[in-house]
Amino acid sequence: AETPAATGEDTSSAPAETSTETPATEDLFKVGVIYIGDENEGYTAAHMDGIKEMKAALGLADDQVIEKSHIGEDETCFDAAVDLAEQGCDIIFANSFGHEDYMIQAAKEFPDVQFAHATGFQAAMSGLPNMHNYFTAVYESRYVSGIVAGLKINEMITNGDITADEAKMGYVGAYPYAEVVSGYTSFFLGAKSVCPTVTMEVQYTNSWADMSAENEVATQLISNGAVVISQHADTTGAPTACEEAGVPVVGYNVDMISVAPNAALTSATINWGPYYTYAATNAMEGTEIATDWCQGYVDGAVGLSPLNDAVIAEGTVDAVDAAVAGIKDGSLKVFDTTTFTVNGSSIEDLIADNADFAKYADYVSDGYFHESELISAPAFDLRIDGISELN
Amino acid sequence: MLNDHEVLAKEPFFRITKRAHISNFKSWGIRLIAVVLSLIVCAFVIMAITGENPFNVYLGIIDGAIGKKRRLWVTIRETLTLLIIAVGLTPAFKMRFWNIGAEGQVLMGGLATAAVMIYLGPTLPNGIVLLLVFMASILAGLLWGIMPAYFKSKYNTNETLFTLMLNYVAMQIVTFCIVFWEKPSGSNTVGIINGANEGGWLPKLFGLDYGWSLVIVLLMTVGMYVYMKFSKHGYEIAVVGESQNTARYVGIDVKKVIMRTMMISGGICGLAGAIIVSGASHTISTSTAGGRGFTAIIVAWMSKFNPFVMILVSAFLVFMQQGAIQIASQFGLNENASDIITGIILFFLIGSEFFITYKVERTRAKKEATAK
Amino acid sequence: MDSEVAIRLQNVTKRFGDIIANDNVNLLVKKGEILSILGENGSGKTTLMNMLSGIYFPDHGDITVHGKKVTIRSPKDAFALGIGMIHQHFKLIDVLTAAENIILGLPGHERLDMKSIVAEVNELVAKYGFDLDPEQKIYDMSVSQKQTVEIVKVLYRGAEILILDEPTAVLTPQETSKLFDVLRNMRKAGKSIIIITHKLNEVMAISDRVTVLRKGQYIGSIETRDASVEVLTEMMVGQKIDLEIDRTEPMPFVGRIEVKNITCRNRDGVAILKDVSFTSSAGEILGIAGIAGSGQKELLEAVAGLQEIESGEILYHSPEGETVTISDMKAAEIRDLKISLAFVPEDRLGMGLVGSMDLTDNIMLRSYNEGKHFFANRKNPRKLATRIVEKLSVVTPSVDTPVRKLSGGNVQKILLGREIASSPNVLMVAYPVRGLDINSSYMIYNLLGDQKQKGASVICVGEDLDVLMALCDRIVVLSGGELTGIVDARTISKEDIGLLMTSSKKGGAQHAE
Amino acid sequence: MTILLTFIQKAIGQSISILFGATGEIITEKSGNLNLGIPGIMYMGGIAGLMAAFFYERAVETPIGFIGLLLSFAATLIVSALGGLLFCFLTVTLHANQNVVGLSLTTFGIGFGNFFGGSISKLAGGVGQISVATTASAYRANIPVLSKIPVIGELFFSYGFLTYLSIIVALIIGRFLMHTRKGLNLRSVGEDPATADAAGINVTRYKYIATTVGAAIAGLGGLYFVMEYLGGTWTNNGFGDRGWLAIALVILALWKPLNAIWGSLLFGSLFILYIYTPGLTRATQELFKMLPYVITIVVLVITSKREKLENQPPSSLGESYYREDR
Ligand SMILES: Nc1ncnc2c1ncn2[C@@H]1O[C@H](COP(=O)(O)OP(=O)(O)OP(=O)(O)O)[C@@H](O)[C@H]1O
Ligand SMILES: Nc1ncnc2c1ncn2[C@@H]1O[C@H](COP(=O)(O)OP(=O)(O)OP(=O)(O)O)[C@@H](O)[C@H]1O
Ligand SMILES: [Mg+2]
Ligand SMILES: [Mg+2]
Repeated sequence: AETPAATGEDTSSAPAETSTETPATEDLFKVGVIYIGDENEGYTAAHMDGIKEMKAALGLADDQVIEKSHIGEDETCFDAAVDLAEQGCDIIFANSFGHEDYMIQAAKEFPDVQFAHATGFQAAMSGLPNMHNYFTAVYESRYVSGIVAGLKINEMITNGDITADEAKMGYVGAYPYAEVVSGYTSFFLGAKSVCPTVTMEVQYTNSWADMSAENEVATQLISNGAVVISQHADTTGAPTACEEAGVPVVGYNVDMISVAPNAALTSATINWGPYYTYAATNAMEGTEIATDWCQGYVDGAVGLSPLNDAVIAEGTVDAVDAAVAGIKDGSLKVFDTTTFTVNGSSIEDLIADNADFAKYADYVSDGYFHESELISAPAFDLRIDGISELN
Repeated sequence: MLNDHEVLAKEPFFRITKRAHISNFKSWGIRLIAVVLSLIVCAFVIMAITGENPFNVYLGIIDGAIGKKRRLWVTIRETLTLLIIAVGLTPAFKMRFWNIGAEGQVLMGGLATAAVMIYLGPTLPNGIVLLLVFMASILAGLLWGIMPAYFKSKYNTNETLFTLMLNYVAMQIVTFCIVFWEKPSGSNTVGIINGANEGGWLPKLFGLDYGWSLVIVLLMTVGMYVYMKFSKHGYEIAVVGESQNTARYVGIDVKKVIMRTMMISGGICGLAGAIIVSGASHTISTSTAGGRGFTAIIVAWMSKFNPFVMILVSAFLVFMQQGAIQIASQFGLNENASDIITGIILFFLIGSEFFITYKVERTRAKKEATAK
Repeated sequence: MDSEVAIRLQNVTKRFGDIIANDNVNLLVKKGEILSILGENGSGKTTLMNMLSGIYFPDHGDITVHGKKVTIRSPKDAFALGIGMIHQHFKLIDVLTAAENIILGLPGHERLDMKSIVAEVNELVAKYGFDLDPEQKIYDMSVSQKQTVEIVKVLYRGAEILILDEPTAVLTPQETSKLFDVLRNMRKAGKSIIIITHKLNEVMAISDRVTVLRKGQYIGSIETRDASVEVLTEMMVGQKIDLEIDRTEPMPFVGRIEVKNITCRNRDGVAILKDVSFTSSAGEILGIAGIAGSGQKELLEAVAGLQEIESGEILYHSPEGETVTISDMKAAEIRDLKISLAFVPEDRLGMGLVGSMDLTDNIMLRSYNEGKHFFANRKNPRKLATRIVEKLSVVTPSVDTPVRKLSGGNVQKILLGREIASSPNVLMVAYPVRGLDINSSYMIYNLLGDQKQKGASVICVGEDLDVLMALCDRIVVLSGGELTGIVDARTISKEDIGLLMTSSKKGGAQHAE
Repeated sequence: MTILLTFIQKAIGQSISILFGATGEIITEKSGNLNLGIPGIMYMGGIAGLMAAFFYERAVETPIGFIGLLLSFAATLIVSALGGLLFCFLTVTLHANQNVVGLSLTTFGIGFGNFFGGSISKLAGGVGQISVATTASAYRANIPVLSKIPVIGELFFSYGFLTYLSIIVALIIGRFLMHTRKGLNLRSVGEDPATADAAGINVTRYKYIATTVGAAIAGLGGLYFVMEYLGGTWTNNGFGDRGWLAIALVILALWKPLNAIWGSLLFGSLFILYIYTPGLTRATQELFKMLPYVITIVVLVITSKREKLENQPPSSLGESYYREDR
């Protein structure tokens, strides 16, 4: 779909330039990474850990990995990608959704360099052999963290702190985006698998990282009656609010025990190391990299941060182990279509009867929703019963 | 009352007097000394926080800013963007209208550009789209400039606060629009607009990616210099800025001048939004202006509102920023550290102006010499 | 002998860049005397006094106070030495009350007890017979009230040595004589007083001795009783000069500006002009007299299109015989009509000129908008500026110097030169010689006379009745915004004008048309 | 009822930082110094307090909250005062342009905060691991008995001491400015330094002290945010644009600390109103977030129609003073 003239010109001139400008280090294998944030921001920090793991696994020297942080989702991403390519990088990663268009631009200009983009969805569509997408099945660990939350609620019910009808959770979401919807639904389903009466309210902050807004939204959800909070937003804002209010919280990306010692249960985490190791190895050896890559517990790409013994309910450890084992051996499907309904109907019925839901037909089979299997980016954006979005 | 003998005892060590004149050679020499001193101080800071050899860090900054052809062009592109905003701010500040709303004006210009690109870019011929882009962006920035100007001229409403608040309003409007423009839904990302047909993109000029930006911004810079220095408007702006009373006395319509000037100032800042969106990023987000509206104030003031000096000052600041990206990546020196370094260099440069305007003399020595 | 000396300055020098403001100046002030310092504009009087009051620090030279060598680094040091100064330009904070201004910077109970402070001030005010409300805000005050605050401020501090830099420039004769009474009282109390003034009659009236400066240098001192106006001018200027205003006969009465029953209000809604009517004639100088704040400023501004008029109208009868109602017009429209109305406002740098702009750009203020060109033409204004500098012998390094840097007399010459350059049919001037030295003043009088002879209708607001009576043909007297009389300047007595200036009713006013 | 209560409590929580900033800037501006570096100084103050508490809690085995509190409080005051001192040195002593210095100081200060925030975060074991729980709980400790009273207690007595301090400081500064000699002198310095100077007031000293004290007060706004609001953690840029809002509030409050109290409350509540307003969509919510700014503009326009001289900025604001200048 791209204008052939423009791309043709670019691709013909670029390699000549690169080869003349970086002759000395040409033969050295190099990895370039583009981060939206830096080590002080949970999401990017997780990616940096993954890169470190890859570097160790491949035995790369310091100057073989070039990282650029604070790269915005605009032309600076293109500048960064091109600069990394010109520095002789063989594979370039970028970690933020908005980087994708610029990565594709750069991929066209440097066909010999591999470009891999996290959370994106256009690699397959772009038709570029050197453009790849990757993500992790973090919904799996969210589901397991949901179990931790559900058991905690059960404990509250048994202790008589709340009635079964008051089992309401609150969820601090960033945007009403498939990645978030998929995440909170799996969290909810996990909780519901142990506490059937549970309901959940979701409020969006409209920002990936806004500490104050996350704090305020969590507080609001709590005063609205939420007895457990979870989040899909990148700061410690919600846990700090929960710590103050004394409400258990499930975090994201970052171990929250130090900021919320009396409230944090655990956090759903992503381990990007497996992918980075996989992609870099293939790039080094010149073998094919999957256009879409998305793995979970099986590859060790997702998990939970340490459980907070001071807060979790009894039996949590065992329940977590059992669930993880089930996910690994395939006996437990997170988006099992028998466990949820949409507007009172099962998703299968809706796909059959309602034209609006026909688009999900490709995803639903064998009794579950095949999340992240067609493309790596999350696709589950159904609003299921029991969860209400406040905004 | 102090007693007399206390008064007798005191004798100042230094005396500060205003210089009558100073040669260019001397004044640039003083600035150079300031830069060198600041680099020495920064060297200690760098060593303290990283243990790196500061020379390597300085080389890294140079390499990052101009080390490669492409890096040089990025530096030029960013300089142009900062420059045009500073140029836009010039008439407002000359008029003593404290327009700290460039950020919002740029953002509104960018937003208008994005809107034209999204709604008309795919259908109309590119020439027409670009024309509309320029008109819309200028109009949007102008609107953001004229609002505080209107209330300033009518009710003497404080423009500092007004323009500052409009920055945030612009930010919210952009967020609001993104809800409708984002792709895919819920992602809060507009992505590259018209990536396929490049509708509304500034094309290359003389084979240069940023050729048009270069031409437009330099034209604006020269134009602003001429406008301020030689036009009747420029003269009126200066008079209004110095004394509204005098302006009224000679029959200048002060309200009209305030409004007109802020239309120009806001319009140019809006155009800067088009230069960013249509000329480089091809997307819109709340960080499209990226703080340049504030940095440009530093540029304008440090240049004493001379558009040609602004080229130098904005190039310097961008040079440091681009260099910072490189040293962050090369030495793992967090980019925030570069803000500290830039801050230190700025403090020295700002401080050095004192020694250009004033002379410091030791009094003691002088006294003894004259004592008989 | 030495114990009688309050202040002695020896070989004091002060430079500003290339300018030597004071060059090895010597000065002596005795206890219990009033010393006048006399000199042309820019001769260094203010600079010298500022070194006593701690504003400037001398480059070299010695200052001795009561026999002790001292270093005065700041006004605080000066206060400690009992030196208080009333500056040429008021040093008052507009948004504060008189009492607050008076206690500024003074030690005392940290908690402000305004009640007792006001009482103290009132006591002082009563003692010297001032008229002052300590709780009035400065911005609500007339210039003479502000002057009073300045004086009370210094008295409140208990200064032993009082410096007054042109205190009478803005005062009416009545106010001046009241001030002089106060100064004599203070002299009686043993205080030393230095007074700077350009008005030689005042020098003669108040001082015991006179010290003269010329071009930054000390020329000499003379006992006042041995001095005369002629002697002093010669010391000051370096040559004999003619101090006569040669007044020509006015042209036959031809109405030019006709003011009909105008009433104006200020921002607070107080009527500042009440039903004022008069007609100015071509070829005459029409004086406007009145105590400060009687509506003179508003009257001129109303004619110039700068003041909202509530009722009444102002007509302009052109030499060609047309009549235009200019009271409906804005300043710009009046300018566009080529009525050729020139106006020299009271506030020279705040209204008539732009201080930071150079001579050329200031000359351009009137004419920049001529022609349809987008660009401003600086060639002609530059030529004109050069011509004005030459013709009026303006002291300036060049036409590229900011006017702020010029001395008061030179600033006024530039302003007047510009306004006259357009050969106006109507020339309005407010306090044209305020703060100017005697030489400059007479030059200005002659310029006004020239305009009159060219057939311009000159309207001149002034405070010095002697000058008004010598310069003008007729005098309009205002009192509290009302017109109390239009008199023939050649026949009226000073006392009669004084009466009209303070009378509140129109009754009995003489009209001379 | 509980929701309304939470809303009010959180609105107060949002307002305190801004109030500290505004009070600090008011006393600064009253000296004629327009310190646009306040946003940066508030970052510096915040991180300094956090670092002091962090290193203290790391250094001792069983940290005592009160000592952590004292140390961090002192660190904040010192570092933010140094920021003010730097501003003064450049603008007062070296006569540099206040706009340029202020904006540069803001760049510097935010960089400073984020840099050291990142650094101690690394020491703490990574992102989100900074925690000074002991010190923070000392900051969060509320009035023992009174806070337990239903509603009234929660509404008035459930805050840490910085909340009360912010109001007390605003009241004291307000009284200081209007009812003391030094306050009078300070105001005159801001109105017309030449006049103040001629009256024997040490203009330089007043400017230095007011600006430095103002910066220290503003720094407490950063400390409040880090300690009481966040409970002793840090996120880069987490403080956001509160410093700019503080500067805005100064103008809105007509340079009167008392007005700043209710003004900051207005800001604070409008700031989070969207979260508590039901039925908003994501798009309309974004429009709602405009409220604090739009209402500020409206209030500004309405109040500016009454052109009282006392309500104008200090006349010499933003200008440097050199005694021998004309
Ligand atoms: N602040 C200043 N900076 C630079 N030069 C100054 C300053 N003040 C005075 N001068 C210079 O000093 C000289 C004397 O000025 P001064 O004000 O003392 O004159 P003056 O005798 O008081 O004049 P006038 O009668 O007009 O008040 C002037 O020529 C001027 O050039
Ligand atoms: N900032 C300055 N720089 C250089 N010269 C100055 C400056 N200010 C004043 N002068 C000089 O001071 C002299 C007059 O001083 P000053 O300003 O006291 O006169 P003035 O007060 O304006 O006159 P007057 O009070 O009689 O109307 C002029 O010759 C002028 O050149
Ligand atoms: Mg003088
Ligand atoms: Mg003078």
